[in-house]
Amino acid sequence: MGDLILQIRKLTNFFGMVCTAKELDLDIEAGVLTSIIGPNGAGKSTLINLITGNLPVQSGSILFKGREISRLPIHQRVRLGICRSFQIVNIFPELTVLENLLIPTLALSGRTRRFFAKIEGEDRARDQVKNLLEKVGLAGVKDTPANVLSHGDQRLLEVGVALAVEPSLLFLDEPTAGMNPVERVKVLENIRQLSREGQTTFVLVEHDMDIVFSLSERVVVLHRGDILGDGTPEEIKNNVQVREVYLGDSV
Amino acid sequence: MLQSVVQVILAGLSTGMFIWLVASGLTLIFGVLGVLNFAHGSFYMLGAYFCFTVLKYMGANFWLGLILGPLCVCVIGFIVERFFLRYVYHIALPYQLLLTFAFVLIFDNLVKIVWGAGSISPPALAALGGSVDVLGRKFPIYNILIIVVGPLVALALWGMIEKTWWGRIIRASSSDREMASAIGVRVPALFTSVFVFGTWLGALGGGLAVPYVGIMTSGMGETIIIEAFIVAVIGGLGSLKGAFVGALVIGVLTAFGTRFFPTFDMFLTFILMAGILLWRPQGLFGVAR
Amino acid sequence: MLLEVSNIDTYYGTSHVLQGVSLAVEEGEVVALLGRNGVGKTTTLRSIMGLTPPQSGSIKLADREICGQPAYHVARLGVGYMPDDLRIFPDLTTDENLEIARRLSKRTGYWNRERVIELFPKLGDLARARGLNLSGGEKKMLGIGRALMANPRLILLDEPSEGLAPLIVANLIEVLGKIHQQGVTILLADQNLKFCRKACHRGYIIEKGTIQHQGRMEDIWNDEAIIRKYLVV
Amino acid sequence: MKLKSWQMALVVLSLLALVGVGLFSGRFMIYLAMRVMILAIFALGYNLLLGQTGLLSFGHGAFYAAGAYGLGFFGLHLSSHPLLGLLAAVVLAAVLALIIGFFCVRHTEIYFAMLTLAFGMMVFSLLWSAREVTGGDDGLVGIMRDPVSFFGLLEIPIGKDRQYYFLVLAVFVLSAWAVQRIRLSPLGLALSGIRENANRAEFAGLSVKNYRLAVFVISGAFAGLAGGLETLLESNARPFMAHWGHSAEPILVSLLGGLQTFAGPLAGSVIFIAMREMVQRFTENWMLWFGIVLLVIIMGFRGGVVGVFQRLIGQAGGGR
Amino acid sequence: MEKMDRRDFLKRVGAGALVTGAGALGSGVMVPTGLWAQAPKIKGPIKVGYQAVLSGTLAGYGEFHKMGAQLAVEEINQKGGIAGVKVEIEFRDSTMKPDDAIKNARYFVDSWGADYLAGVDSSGQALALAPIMDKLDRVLMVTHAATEKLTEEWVFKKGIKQIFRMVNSTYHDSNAAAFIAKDLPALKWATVSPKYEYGFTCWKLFQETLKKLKPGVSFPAESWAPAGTTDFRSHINTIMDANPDGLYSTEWAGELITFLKQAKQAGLFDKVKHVMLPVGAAMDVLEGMGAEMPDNLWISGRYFFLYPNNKDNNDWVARFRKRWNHYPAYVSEAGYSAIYALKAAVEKSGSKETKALIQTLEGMELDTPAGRRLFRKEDHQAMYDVPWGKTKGDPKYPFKIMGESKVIPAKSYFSRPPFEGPGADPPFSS
Repeated sequence: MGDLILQIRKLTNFFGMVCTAKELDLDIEAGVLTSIIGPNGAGKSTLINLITGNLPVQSGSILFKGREISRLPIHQRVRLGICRSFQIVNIFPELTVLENLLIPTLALSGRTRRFFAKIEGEDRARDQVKNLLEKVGLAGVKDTPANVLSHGDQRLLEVGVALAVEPSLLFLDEPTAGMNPVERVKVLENIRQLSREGQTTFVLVEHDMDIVFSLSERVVVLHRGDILGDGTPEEIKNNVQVREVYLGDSV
Repeated sequence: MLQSVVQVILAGLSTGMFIWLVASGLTLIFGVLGVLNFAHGSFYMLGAYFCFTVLKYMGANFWLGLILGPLCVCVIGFIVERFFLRYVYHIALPYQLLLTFAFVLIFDNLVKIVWGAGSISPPALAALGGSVDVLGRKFPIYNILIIVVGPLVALALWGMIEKTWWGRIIRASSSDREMASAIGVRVPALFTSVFVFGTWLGALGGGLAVPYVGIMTSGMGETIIIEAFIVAVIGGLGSLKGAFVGALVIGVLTAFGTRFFPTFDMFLTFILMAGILLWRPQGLFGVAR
Repeated sequence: MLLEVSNIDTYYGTSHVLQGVSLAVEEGEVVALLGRNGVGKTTTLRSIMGLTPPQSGSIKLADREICGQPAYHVARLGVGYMPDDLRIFPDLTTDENLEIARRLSKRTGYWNRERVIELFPKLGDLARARGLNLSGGEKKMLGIGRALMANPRLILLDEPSEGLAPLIVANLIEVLGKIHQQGVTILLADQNLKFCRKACHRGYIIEKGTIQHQGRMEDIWNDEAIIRKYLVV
Repeated sequence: MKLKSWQMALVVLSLLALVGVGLFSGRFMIYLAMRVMILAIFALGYNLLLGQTGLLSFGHGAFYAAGAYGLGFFGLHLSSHPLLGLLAAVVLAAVLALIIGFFCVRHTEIYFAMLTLAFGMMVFSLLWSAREVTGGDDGLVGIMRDPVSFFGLLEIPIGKDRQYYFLVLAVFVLSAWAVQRIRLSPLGLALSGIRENANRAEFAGLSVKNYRLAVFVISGAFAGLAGGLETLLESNARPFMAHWGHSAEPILVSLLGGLQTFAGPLAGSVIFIAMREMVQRFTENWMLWFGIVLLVIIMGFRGGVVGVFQRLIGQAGGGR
Repeated sequence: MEKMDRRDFLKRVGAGALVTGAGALGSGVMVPTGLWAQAPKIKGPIKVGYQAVLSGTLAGYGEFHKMGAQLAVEEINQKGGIAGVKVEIEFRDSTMKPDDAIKNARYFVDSWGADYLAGVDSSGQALALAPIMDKLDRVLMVTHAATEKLTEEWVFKKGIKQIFRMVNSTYHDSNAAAFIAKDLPALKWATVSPKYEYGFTCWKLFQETLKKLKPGVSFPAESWAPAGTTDFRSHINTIMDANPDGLYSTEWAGELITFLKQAKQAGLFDKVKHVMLPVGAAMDVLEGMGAEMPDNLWISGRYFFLYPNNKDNNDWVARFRKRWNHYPAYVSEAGYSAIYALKAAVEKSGSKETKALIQTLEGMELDTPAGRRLFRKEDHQAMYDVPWGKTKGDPKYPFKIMGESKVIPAKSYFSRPPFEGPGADPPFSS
């Protein structure tokens, strides 16, 4: 605990059109389940996009385990151990659940380069996927094409695909949006469990405050590209500024 | 040398303006409907044949033929859009290309059946058949007409898009179909009208082509559509300004290539196309999609 | 009842976004749809507009069924719409953005270019600026103005206060008041409770695709439990 | 993916039919069957790019031509051993695909299509213009089919069409098998992933660009193989092979048969050649009728013939 | 390789002529006679597979092919067929593509059961067909493709005996043109020609021959137009910049019309006084240009309907016009004669077997509308004379015709092959 897995320094140009550019510094500690909250347009998604490589970094630096990654292409960041799930369902729609999970698993071990092997023969990857299926609770639908899953299952799969690359740092962008309560509990249990195992550091972006406060060890509040509050859930709950942000500026 | 260069430039300009006339409709249709209409060359061909037919059988003069001929083609354009193309907007690009390609086959053969297989070579226009002296060499009046008509069409299109009511709706719908419908634009009907208008432009190009090329044949649309495609791509698909500039570039480049690098003139066009696409994938004036 | 939404279910792909949403807006009311991000506010407005047609349920505009009608039809019946991302036509100037909305609707009435500019004097200075060159705030004014140009009976505003500086929000409340005085009914979706309290009569609170609560804005404002549960940290 | 019994039966039946054609059919049938198989090899390889990876190339004629001319040059100047010639065809096509692909794969969709079109037409105009080497529009003519010799120990003659048919059949079966293996390999899965969602594939740790390049080269190699086979069949190579009009053939064939299935390009090739042949027999305006049939297929059978067939089977068998 | 001197050759030709002459004795040309009616009965109909371009911009050529061949078949069948057997003909679209040409030929032979093949428009198609003709083993009577390589390399050198050519080759379009050009007061020659092998070859041969015939000539400019060119403005500029005395162009069909119209507008014919168009006498060009055709251009073709001005030809033109309401194009004549060549060969050999047909056709003389043709034994090229002349108006026709015709005997420019080595190239001084 306490190691800085991610250090963001003087990152600019990362939120929407409304505000002027500011510089942002933020550290993520390894093993600490962190949540990022904030109203619409606060720059949460943009921040994740910058860290994971979806958007090019204009200036500033991002150090991952001490290594500068802000210029690396997405797949190399993924291989270093940074991954994410998306706010809107972002899976391989026409492939089966199993195949959805096989792709990242095989890619991680470089076995997607094998063009003449049978996919049935990829035992190690299949075992890993089997574990993963159990973990996210999709074992029963493994041969179903992803686009006919229920929305909640698709969200589960989304998280599963992100987990499949065995990231050491994982950003989950509203992982429970559109889920029913049962699925929600399942996902949250998973996250809590995995976080405890300590191999993956989770960073959550959520609007459901119940989740945020029950799960997180640290909460960061973003507002217009700035850090408005940073602390334990209790500290944030009692932060007047934060409340203002959510209810609207002093009108 | 000066004489030669001036002549080459003039020749390039007239070639370019010609391609522009065809590429304008193609570009407009792509810009608004997002469809690459391979059959645009067929409308060009049909325009030529209908103009000629009006000319021949109705005893009308060239200008009247040029007005009535393309209107006939518009009816065909309407049928193509309303009953076929409309149903493939939402499906993948290859299917759209294939559908319009099927129309190319059909129209080429229908023309052959209706007008005969041989080339038809209408007599020269009495009024515009002459030439004027440019630096001691004759340059045809009709080509000057084309060099003038090209920018006029561009200007008219620009005016229509920028200044008219219809142009406003087109601009609004091409950038945001959904929002346009949310303020009351009947988008499907608008698309049909734009397609028909694009058809008219292509057919007009065909009508103007006959005195220029001298003949018409049942496959005449196929060469021009490729040139129009290249021009539209270089300029940026959907950008009328781009198509205009692209046509000028290709016209003048081809003329110079033919005159000064005769072995590789064909190669030059495609290397230019590849170069521009590598440098700016969206084309000179295109917007990345 | 000017607008009566009963029990609509709307899907995005497989995502069941609205699960039996019902709400009603009286002629002349200003009604807020409150809720955090991603709870279905935008989808509700889009469903009414006909942009994301519901799979089941009914939407009545002045007792006329409009559920499943194409958007242009709904627009021509007198519903103005401002989406959350505003979607100002980038190739059109400010004037053209306004003009296009007015001419497409066959409705006449109080609202015209002069009146809209009276409401937002800034738009007068920007008459010839293209949509893509406007700032966020300017776009917002234009978005509201464009919705008004059709002389609608009802306007749907998605996140009108989002991203606006406090002073401008205050101004917006004033503007909405003026619009309301001209007899336009307003349904808006927003997260800013303070803004809604001042701008609206009634409010619906939506959460996970269902209406959880409804009441007068003052009552909602005073119900700490509700606020804590649905709106704030 | 296990073959279902009816699929297995279909494969066995097709193979038997193909062997039967070679043994008992008339010469024209044999010839047509060879054209179908060569087109099918072209289309099967191409469909790895279009159907599997979702990239629309309008320049694969260039690789077909590279194979044809590669075999031609190799045969005329180095060795007339047919298998070595085919190897040369494949290698040249793959190298050309690597070079062209390097520039093209960074773009997608229509830009990719247009770039490949431009490069393909460059190859076409080079073949046309470099007359001294390529024979201009006459092409390379008179490439003969020498016997397939195994180190002088064993010689299999392929001079006659019926003999050559079995070489084509063998190459075709090998190619189809190889393509199917690739489709079902981890690489094939990764390619499907890139087609379905390139961004997600990137986040699954795949270098999308490199994988696109790889499949571009693979499909180019199959195009080259088909080009080499055709050159041996018709004993000539011509610039038109690199023309976009020829590049469009595998697209047409894949769409006719169905994009996302293995059998699609096969069925499409049969339909494309057989339908043309049949239409041509009853009318000289075959293009008109061909166009009308295309129209019907696009408007009515959007998943391609195989797709529709599968749906029927699926319904008959009660679901997927 | 068997060597043969000129005298030998002439002797054989003479012998062939005698035999054929005997066959035709006492009968009207082309009219079936009773002489072969007693010949052993040939089984079944005689099937002719004819391919020509029937789609695309050149589809008109295919139609003209068809008119000629169809007319011949109708005439023959009306009079009882060939040696009592009906002739069947099937047409296929060659699309100008070599692979389609091959497919058509294979279809005709292997599927439809053709006894005889004819047609073929482009050189590329002819060359693509050449290597498979011995396997298909049917006579292929080429009626349009002009490449000299077909007869020179494939028939003469490689011995593909199934190929015959009914019409003139590039030698006529180039060498004969040079023979005309040498007498013209022009020293500087330029060309605008098709950017493919046909155009390249003709220009090269024209230059070589003319240089030998008239050592002072120079060739200051050449410009090449790809197939499908609709705009010759830059090409015309190239020529005018070079300021030549003479222009030689092997443009043909629609592109020639376009070129002529645009060149006229640009005043090219005011500056360049001597213009030679080896395929300018094609009917589609003459009719297409109509009154706009400039006067005094040298034109020729594979056949021109006013030559030879004898009863046979004039009757044929009349029959053709009656049947089709068209003047016959050169491909019509070639198509027509190709069928009559088959008739003559079958009737003479009494068989429709390819081997017999080849033997009979080799060295055969045949009276055709274009005049008497001799199929040279060595390269299977039909030798016949085609006139050159200058365009001029004639009130009898709505288009310009060839006036002041000048005939260069075919054998004077057509000698290579079989005569290789020194002296085989024109000028072929005897």
